[in-house]
Amino acid sequence: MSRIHVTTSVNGDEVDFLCEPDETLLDALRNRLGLTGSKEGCGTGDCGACSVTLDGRLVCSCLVLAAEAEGREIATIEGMAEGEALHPLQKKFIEHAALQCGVCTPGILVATKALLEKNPDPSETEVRYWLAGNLCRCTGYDKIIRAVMDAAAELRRA
Amino acid sequence: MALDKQTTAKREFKVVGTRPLRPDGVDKVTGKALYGADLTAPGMLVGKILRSPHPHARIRSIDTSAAEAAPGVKAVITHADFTLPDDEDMRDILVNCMAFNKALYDGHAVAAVAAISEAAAKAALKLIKVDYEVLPHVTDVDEAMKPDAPVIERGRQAETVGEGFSENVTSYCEFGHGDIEAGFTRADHVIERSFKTEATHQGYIEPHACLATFTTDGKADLWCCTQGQYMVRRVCSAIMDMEASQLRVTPSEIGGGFGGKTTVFIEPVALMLAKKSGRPVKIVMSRSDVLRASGPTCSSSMDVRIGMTKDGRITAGHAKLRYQGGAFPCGTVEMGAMAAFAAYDLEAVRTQGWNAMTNRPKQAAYRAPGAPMAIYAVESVVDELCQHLGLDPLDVRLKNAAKAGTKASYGVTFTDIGLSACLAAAKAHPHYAAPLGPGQGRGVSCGFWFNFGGDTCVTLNVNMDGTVSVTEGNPDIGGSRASIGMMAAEELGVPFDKVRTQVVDTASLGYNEVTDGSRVTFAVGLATIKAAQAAKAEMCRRAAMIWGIDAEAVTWEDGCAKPSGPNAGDFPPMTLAEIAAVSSQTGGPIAGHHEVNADGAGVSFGVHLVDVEVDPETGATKVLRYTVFQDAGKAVHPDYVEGQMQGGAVQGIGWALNEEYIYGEDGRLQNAGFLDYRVPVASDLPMIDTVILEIPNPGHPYGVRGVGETSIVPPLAAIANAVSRAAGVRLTELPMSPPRILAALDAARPKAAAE
Amino acid sequence: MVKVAIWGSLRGFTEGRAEIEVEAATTKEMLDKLVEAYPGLRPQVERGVSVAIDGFVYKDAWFTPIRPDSEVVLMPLMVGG
Amino acid sequence: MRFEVAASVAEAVRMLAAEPGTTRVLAGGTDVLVQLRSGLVEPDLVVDIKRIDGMREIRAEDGGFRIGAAVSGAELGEDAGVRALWPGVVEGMELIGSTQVQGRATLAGNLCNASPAADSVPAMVAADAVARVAGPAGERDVPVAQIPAGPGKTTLAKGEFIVSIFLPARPAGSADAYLRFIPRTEMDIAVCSAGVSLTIGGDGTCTAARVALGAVAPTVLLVPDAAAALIGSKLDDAALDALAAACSAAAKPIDDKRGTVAFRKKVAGVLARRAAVIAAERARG
Repeated sequence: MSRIHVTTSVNGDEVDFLCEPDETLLDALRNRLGLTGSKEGCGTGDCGACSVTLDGRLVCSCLVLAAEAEGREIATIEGMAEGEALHPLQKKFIEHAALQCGVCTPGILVATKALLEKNPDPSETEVRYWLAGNLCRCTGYDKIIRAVMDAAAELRRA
Repeated sequence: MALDKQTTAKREFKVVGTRPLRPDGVDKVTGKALYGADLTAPGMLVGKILRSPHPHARIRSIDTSAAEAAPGVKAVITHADFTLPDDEDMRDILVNCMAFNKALYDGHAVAAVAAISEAAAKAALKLIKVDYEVLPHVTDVDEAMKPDAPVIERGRQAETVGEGFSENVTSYCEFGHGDIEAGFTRADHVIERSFKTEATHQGYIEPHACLATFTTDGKADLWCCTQGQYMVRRVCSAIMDMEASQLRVTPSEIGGGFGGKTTVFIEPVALMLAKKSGRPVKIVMSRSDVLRASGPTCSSSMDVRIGMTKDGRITAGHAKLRYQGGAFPCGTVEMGAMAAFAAYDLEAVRTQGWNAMTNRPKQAAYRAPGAPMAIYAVESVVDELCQHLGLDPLDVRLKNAAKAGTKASYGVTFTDIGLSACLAAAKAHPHYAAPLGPGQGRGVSCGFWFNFGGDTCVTLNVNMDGTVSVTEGNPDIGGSRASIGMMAAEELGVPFDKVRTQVVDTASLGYNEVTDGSRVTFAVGLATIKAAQAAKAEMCRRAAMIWGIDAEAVTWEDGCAKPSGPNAGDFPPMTLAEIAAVSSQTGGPIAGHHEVNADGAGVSFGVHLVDVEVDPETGATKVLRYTVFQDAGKAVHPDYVEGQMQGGAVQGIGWALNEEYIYGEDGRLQNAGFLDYRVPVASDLPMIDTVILEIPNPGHPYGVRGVGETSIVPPLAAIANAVSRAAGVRLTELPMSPPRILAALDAARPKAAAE
Repeated sequence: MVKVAIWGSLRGFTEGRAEIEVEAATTKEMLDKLVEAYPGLRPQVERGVSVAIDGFVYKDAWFTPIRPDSEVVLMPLMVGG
Repeated sequence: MRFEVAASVAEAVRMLAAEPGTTRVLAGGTDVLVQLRSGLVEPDLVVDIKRIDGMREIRAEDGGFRIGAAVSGAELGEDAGVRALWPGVVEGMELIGSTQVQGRATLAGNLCNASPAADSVPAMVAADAVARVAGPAGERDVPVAQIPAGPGKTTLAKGEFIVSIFLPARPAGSADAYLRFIPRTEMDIAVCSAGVSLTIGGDGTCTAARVALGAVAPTVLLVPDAAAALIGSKLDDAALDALAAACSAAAKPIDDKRGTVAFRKKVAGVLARRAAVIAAERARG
């Protein structure tokens, strides 16, 4: 298998890497670019821990080939805070104790940010259905939903 | 400290009971926190494990020559690379990590490779030739107990097991007191029912992962996600036949465990590959590996018989519990048998339990291991008796509730416990009075867990700038850095943000038991408080030196050393920071330590209340409203106590409704992925309301009880009772998946029409 | 003398007794005396037991003092999640 | 495995036809990547068709809509025109997987994966949708129902792939609906499902209907008896009961980890009935 040279944009930075033809975007992010914030919980698109956006669209990076990223724009959890300033969602997750072990948190934050960009005033039900593909085993989702609703309200005020 | 129990006197807290931001929060919301699979090492190889496709097969031979010769392959191992340890428990763990003479379940590891890439490792696995002689298998607990069942391993039966069982039955236990037959005679109504529950998995989102390095002089380093780095060191050093001091285990951040990371599955394999290849080796389990070959719960088959008088007094209870724990002996049914009737004050009670081996993965702990199934069965029968006799289910539970002075079915007399308080709170809660719509039902259930303490070792260093570093040895699985730091701040009288809590590797502290048994906030908290007390005593001594008075004449108050009274002298108080600043001049660094095998973990009770709606045409269940009542002793950080209550409740909801291990006729696991192993998703659930009760545990200086496990116990019966009331038919098998509910409804329909 | 409560399935090794009296001031002494008096209990004690004294559970703690009036209950070794 | 990006339909066909080994077309990839990673399929060549002109377009055509093979569920759901004309097809597509999967998964991919439980297919079959297939012999139009040949198998020949799905025009008073049964509220594969498309005349009589069931046979099942139960009726209880009975009778499911024969037969009828009621409400506006 000959490797493929991919040039792409990650969190606004142009990057390039060599990957195997059957390598996933998740593996390339983690192993080629050192961006280990995206996690693999299942590798089959069932848990959402690897969520990133690809040209602004929320996807599971485990279900994208790294080679497909050529010329695209990728955003990961590592690009969510601006320097030392956390995104309001990140702050609200800490304030509401919306994480226990924290391993699903990056994916949930990326997914939620995509939701609020599309729908700044979601209902609780809309948040729950949007996040149905992000499994959390620790919290029972309660505090996550509260954090999202509170962050959405704050973002609407801003 | 056996006879030196703590005071239960109410005390005012400054830090404990508040809700500060968790110290590891920023790392975890920015993706910086490093979990098991997130570390790499120069020259690292990829480790992969070959797993048996057969549920039960003799391994005639394994030919690894082609794999060894494949490009990029640096090491291939099988059982032949390991020596069986003498200790039986260690032997079982090793044989579970790498099959010896037989593959014992679908997914059992039989060989492993380390190669320079994922692709090379995968290709090499295909070149390993295993010659299997496939044997008859058994995966169901009742089948496995029959005398003619295929035997997993001979010679494992304890002397307690009677005649007439297969050798798969490894142990038998019995608890209770009183004359149950006399009790049943006194009852106005007796109900006996049989129940089955399927195995579930802890379902942590982070698969097991580790990175091992081994140097030629026999030192090794292991990075892994675990609930206990000291356990990993103890087990792996025994398996690798090395001295514990030569193996340093560093715990990564842990992406959930719930008991499933209290043992090892891949760590010895990675160590052996690293040793053989001379290179660092990383192994990360796939989700399918996790489900097939880590440690799910026991499945169970149970008979419960309970008698009750017309006015709701339970006259006798009898439970027979049969658990299968996979291909090795386990001691889980004992805990179920002890917990089954713990919520009740009974004159006559008997519980019997049998553990059996099957061709399934070796069970591991899962939140209150053994208790949820047993209590599900008991609480279902209690509910049915309430229905039959027209009694309020909370009134009946209040009437029979265990309380201080109750002799539990397992022989112990309870001290202060919070069950009645939980039941009364549930009774008074608006949820219990809320009206129900058509097709809806309300369920209640009690839950119980023992809680443990165990070996704990904490160091607390007072830094010269007046800050405090707490060094502890239990991975932070749900906010314990915060609660431990809060207890240190409370005891020292300093603000929480002056304390930083670190979870360290095995070289940095003495043995700490795994993060299990709801022990961390209790036991590590206790050791932290004692370490802080030692540091305070030292700081008082330093102040006394500075003031030129006796150390006994100095006390610690509000974060300061003060003369204990007018006779001691007239000196302005010295703050912790002031004493720390001159520590070098007054004798050197100031620290406190505490090492203990902690006892005094108070038992924990909870009560859950749930409303559901059942679709009579499809058998689908919707959870409408859920409220958890639980005694926390003292909630150190209420947010994370609520988090434990909510998370446990939702895991229990999954167990009750949709989660199950499904084995085919061929003995293979049919649903080894999150697609068909169905954990609850956000849209399945309502908010999970919580009511924390605080009945102080006399065994802890602040009254803390463990809260991590009890919350998974009541949901099974609470949901079953709600579904059974909504559907008008009693469900006795978990999970109550839609096909099961619909079948029960259809079976009941003609009967109902005929009546 | 302390009275030690034995769980049901061990009574086959204690001549049916649910409670055994032994002369012991610590948990270790108590376990040693039990095994001495009823050798059938040895396999279980070696596999591991917990001891509850006045409602608190002790695991592998040899020198926990026992008062003559203490409630002492033998329990299987337990693990948590 | 080789990975190639096709710039045109012709190039994609050439690549697929020239490869002697196993090939896979990559649109959304939500099934292909799962198969690839589990080792279920080891393709020699994967051809990405997303960069071919028109593949990600939805075009109005003859009063209906032509949907490019790489249009994702999320993009389809955002198209007000398709949603208004074929709400049932859109809701079927939108039920597939999570929000993340919706960002990638496609109608054509869902069809070619050839799962009997595919969520978009019963609605497409009820809609009498037509797949446009490109291949070495040029392009041909094939009714969607004829694409799957059995679980995991299609009728597509070597070098062929679907370039678009056509959802036809329909008369006034028409609508469709799709319902599936899953144990959870999201993220599951359908245990059984039903798509109903119907037209209601001015007097409230059903003048046309197509009813298709998922996950009750090796391929999606069109049930003419069920449609006949509706046509000519005013969708009263008797007609709906007959519809449900016809669906339960037509269903030939299996017992598996997701459901039982009895459950699937019964619930197929329940879902068809409920879907017909929804479709009728929509048709009546």
